[in-house]
Amino acid sequence: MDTKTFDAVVIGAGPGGYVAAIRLAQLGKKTALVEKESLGGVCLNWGCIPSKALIAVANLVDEMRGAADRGIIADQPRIDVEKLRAFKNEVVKKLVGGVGTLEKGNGVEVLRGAGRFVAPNAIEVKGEKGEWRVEAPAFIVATGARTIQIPGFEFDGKDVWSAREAVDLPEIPKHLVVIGGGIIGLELGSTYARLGSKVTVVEALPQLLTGIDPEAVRVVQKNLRQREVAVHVSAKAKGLDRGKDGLAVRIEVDGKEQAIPCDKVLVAVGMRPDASGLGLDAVGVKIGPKGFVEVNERYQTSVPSIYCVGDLSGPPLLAHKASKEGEIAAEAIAGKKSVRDWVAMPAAIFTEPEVASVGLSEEEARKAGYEPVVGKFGFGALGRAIAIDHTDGFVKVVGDKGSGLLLGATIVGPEASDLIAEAALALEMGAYLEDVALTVHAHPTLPEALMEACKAALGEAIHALNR
Amino acid sequence: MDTKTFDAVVIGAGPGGYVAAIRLAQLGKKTALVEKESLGGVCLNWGCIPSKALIAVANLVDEMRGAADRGIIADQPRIDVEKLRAFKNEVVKKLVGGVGTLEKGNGVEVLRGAGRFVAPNAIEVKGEKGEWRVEAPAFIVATGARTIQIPGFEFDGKDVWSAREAVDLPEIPKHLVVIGGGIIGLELGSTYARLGSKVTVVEALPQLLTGIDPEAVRVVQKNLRQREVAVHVSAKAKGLDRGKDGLAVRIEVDGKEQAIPCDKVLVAVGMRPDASGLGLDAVGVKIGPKGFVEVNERYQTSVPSIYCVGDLSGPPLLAHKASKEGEIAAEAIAGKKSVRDWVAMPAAIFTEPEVASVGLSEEEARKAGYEPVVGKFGFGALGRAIAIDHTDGFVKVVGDKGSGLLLGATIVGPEASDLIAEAALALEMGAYLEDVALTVHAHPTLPEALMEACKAALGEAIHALNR
Amino acid sequence: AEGRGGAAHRALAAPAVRALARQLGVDLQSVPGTGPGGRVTKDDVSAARDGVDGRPAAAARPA
Ligand SMILES: Cc1cc2nc3c(=O)[nH]c(=O)nc-3n(C[C@H](O)[C@H](O)[C@H](O)COP(=O)(O)OP(=O)(O)OC[C@H]3O[C@@H](n4cnc5c(N)ncnc54)[C@H](O)[C@@H]3O)c2cc1C
Ligand SMILES: Cc1cc2nc3c(=O)[nH]c(=O)nc-3n(C[C@H](O)[C@H](O)[C@H](O)COP(=O)(O)OP(=O)(O)OC[C@H]3O[C@@H](n4cnc5c(N)ncnc54)[C@H](O)[C@@H]3O)c2cc1C
Repeated sequence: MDTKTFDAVVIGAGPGGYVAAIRLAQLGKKTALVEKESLGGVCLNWGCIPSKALIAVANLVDEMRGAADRGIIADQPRIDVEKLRAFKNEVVKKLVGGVGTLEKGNGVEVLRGAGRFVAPNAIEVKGEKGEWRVEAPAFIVATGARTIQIPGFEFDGKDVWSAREAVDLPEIPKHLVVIGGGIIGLELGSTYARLGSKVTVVEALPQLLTGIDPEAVRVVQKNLRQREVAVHVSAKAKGLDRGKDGLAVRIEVDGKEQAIPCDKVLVAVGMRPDASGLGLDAVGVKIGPKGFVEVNERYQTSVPSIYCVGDLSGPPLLAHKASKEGEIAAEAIAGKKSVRDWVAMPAAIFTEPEVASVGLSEEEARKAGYEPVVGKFGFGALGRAIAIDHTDGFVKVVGDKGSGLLLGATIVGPEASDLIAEAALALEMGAYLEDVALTVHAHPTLPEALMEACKAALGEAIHALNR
Repeated sequence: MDTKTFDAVVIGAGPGGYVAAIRLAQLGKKTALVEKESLGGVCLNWGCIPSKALIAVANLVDEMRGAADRGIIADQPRIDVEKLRAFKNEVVKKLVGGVGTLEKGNGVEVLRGAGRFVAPNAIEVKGEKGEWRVEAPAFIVATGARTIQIPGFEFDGKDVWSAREAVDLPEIPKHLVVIGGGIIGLELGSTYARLGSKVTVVEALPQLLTGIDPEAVRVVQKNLRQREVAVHVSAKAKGLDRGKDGLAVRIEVDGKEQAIPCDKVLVAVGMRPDASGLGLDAVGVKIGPKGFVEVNERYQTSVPSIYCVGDLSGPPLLAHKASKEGEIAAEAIAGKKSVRDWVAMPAAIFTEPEVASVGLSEEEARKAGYEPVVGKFGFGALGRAIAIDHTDGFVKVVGDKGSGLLLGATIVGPEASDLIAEAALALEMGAYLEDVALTVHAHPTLPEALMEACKAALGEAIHALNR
Repeated sequence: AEGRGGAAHRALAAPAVRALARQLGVDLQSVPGTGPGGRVTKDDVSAARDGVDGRPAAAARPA
């Protein structure tokens, strides 16, 4: 087995690892990036990116269906599944290729194969094209998470899909049951609904999108209802019956069982960290009770030469969190004083309408010792939203009554995923409600709603009556 | 003639005036709002809002035409002009009604009629429903601007349209000649082109969208070329021939004349301030050489009881500038210490793709004594842009090399009008390039491009190679 | 949740200022903020560093 030596080695080429490798190389480190499947990880290959390509098409189909109200004459659209899949694959190919180009351009050596620690300063990489012992004074582990299975609904790629199959769009089922009303379940469920499936969502908890402002969730739920997606909350998925007429998902709600006939099941109940097969235990890396690797503020594990970032280092399981951590770990290895010090970690959910949030909710603010003041502004009163015919939703901001400090924002509505960026910057800058309220916002644009919500929190909304 | 007395009176109910009136009432002033036509002014009735309603439909039509590439099977869309106009009217009605409700809810008395100063503390209002003498210790004039006519192309509402007629969508001409390649000309010209007209743009200056970063303009120009809009720059519109087969616009380029046959002409060469019939001269209000009323930093004119805001108080002629000024003048009248102190006045252009800018350009920065450093990031390398299939354009930021201070941004590409808000906030907060670069941006979203452009300016782009 | 560390309100400082403070080994909590609303500026951090060891810090100053 050949031995290769680097200044730093990154294992896993998802948004945590591939970014870390680029940053290490930028900072002058001779870097290797080890990947056993495809560059880009979950995010580029079957997560963030392809799901959003499908969602954008579902959005367009939706707009086309409603186009007649705005004076556009056209047939009801239909889906060419092969072509849509080809488009999605093209998007993935472009971005995965881009990552390869970036690694190469920055001088990162990509090693294809599965990495496994044999010592704190050495891994073995086994790939189809070779096997190497790879030594370095510093490693970053970024091997991500895997989808959770539930008993009775084992993924078979045929009847029972994981997000991975669902994102690949094998077909548009007549009736799809989605187990799990979290982010991935609702993003994909509502996509299939718009592409033409009848969709039923089964959620164990009493609310969809747990953790998100219930008022925002209601806006999404109203939309699901309008497109006749059936939603069962506080519902337990008990088992799957395979009859000769098709499938039936047995669920239990309020102690009563019922069967939902369907032709496909998507299980999207979450992801869990994936440290298996890495040999981390053997070299002494501490793993927490939930399976996440324990790290300090520089993303260093209990073994000083080994860092860990991304889904494997703990929640939230988000691509931009992984990338940010990858940058910090890379900079720490390169001797910079970078640490985890962010104030704002935004989250975006690509349902219809989109939901995004950052910072503290009203309740979190209260718990943190603030006296929260809330300002809200509905898109129904916003010129731009009315002009583009997307008026469902609102911007809600939370501030501290005494100081006027901005503490957080929740946005549900058109382009919420983009609009949250301004709120995140405001939090990082230590902005007051007044700072956003006094900043001129171009007219007519959607971010005016954030400005108005801040004004509302101050009792000075212009385009809404202040009570 | 009845006399009415108020604490403050606003003349003109566009975005400058109607906002000023609301703010005055909020601050406890007994306020009247005088309007001779329709609440909302140019902006709501035939400017910002209805144009954006049409543009959103044109965008959708465009998306529908390209939908087949993404696996959507549908007919080529056609336009039902009556229905589209009805939708646009509905949008306007909703917002104009909203302004009425807001004025009423805040206790503002709306007086219908044309106002004219008879003394520094009194106007006469003549309307269909009555005539009043209206007295107050403070007035805000917000009567806006009117479209400029050019000789030989007098507006007749039939052959020669102003923006007002064009926005009303009387029909979709076979061939529309647009005189003026500025914001309004290109927004409306490209809208008609997407709705089905053959469009020719005639611009007197050597560049379209004068004042905008030429590199951004090239992106818009490429799009116009793709949809076969003919563009003549450095071209003088000499006259209009009315033959029995239709119209022909005579233009002169490089000393050579040519005739462009067409069936409608849209003249969009700009707006000029409109102080006529207000009696401002008579009471001693100073008006500058270009027709704009002279104001101080509180928007007070040379007559202390008379304030002036919006298009009439000077460029840029933008709705949000008018509203901001309305707020400042109202607060000044109410005894607050508000003054014009903004750092960032964003501008958004709703072409395809959109263009938006804020702060200093590279050249302006150099003139202002900075040593500018530029960072650029193309949407072609951004996951979200690729997923939604809108990859034309870029974000360009300008910073100060020595201090790293952010000085300005230009964005051309998807949702540019919304994305500029984060840059505007950054400027108001006195952000450094590093502040935006270090702020976590949700993935996959469009504002990541702003973050990457700031990283690029620092030589630390992740998703582009740093030269 | 992410946040400003609750009622033990942390110093208000933008990301670039925090990075500079780390670079110079200055504890932000001990720096009085002179920016709008009590925000800590780069100058504040540099001044705090000068106070510590008397050496002028190589900090960028806004124009
Ligand atoms: C359907 C779906 C949609 C999503 N949408 C979003 C979204 O819109 N926004 C968002 O922020 N997040 C989204 N996520 C979550 C996001 O994909 C993850 O948070 C992100 O991919 C985590 O990045 P990572 O770098 O930690 O690891 P991953 O992306 O999981 O990458 C890990 C990589 O490590 C490789 N690997 C594993 N073990 C080894 C080994 N031993 N040797 C070598 N290589 C190894 C794997 O092959 C993989 O390529 C979505 C997830 C899913 C499933
Ligand atoms: C087609 C078009 C598109 C545009 N798009 C945008 C855009 O997207 N974004 C943007 O920021 N700007 C846009 N603008 C510019 C924007 O409309 C103006 O900047 C804005 O309306 C100016 O507001 P204002 O309050 O100064 O006056 P106006 O909106 O012009 O309102 C003036 C009001 O005063 C009334 N008035 C006049 N004289 C009297 C009198 N003597 N007594 C009583 N009432 C009187 C008028 O009837 C009118 O209602 C656009 C303009 C046009 C034409």
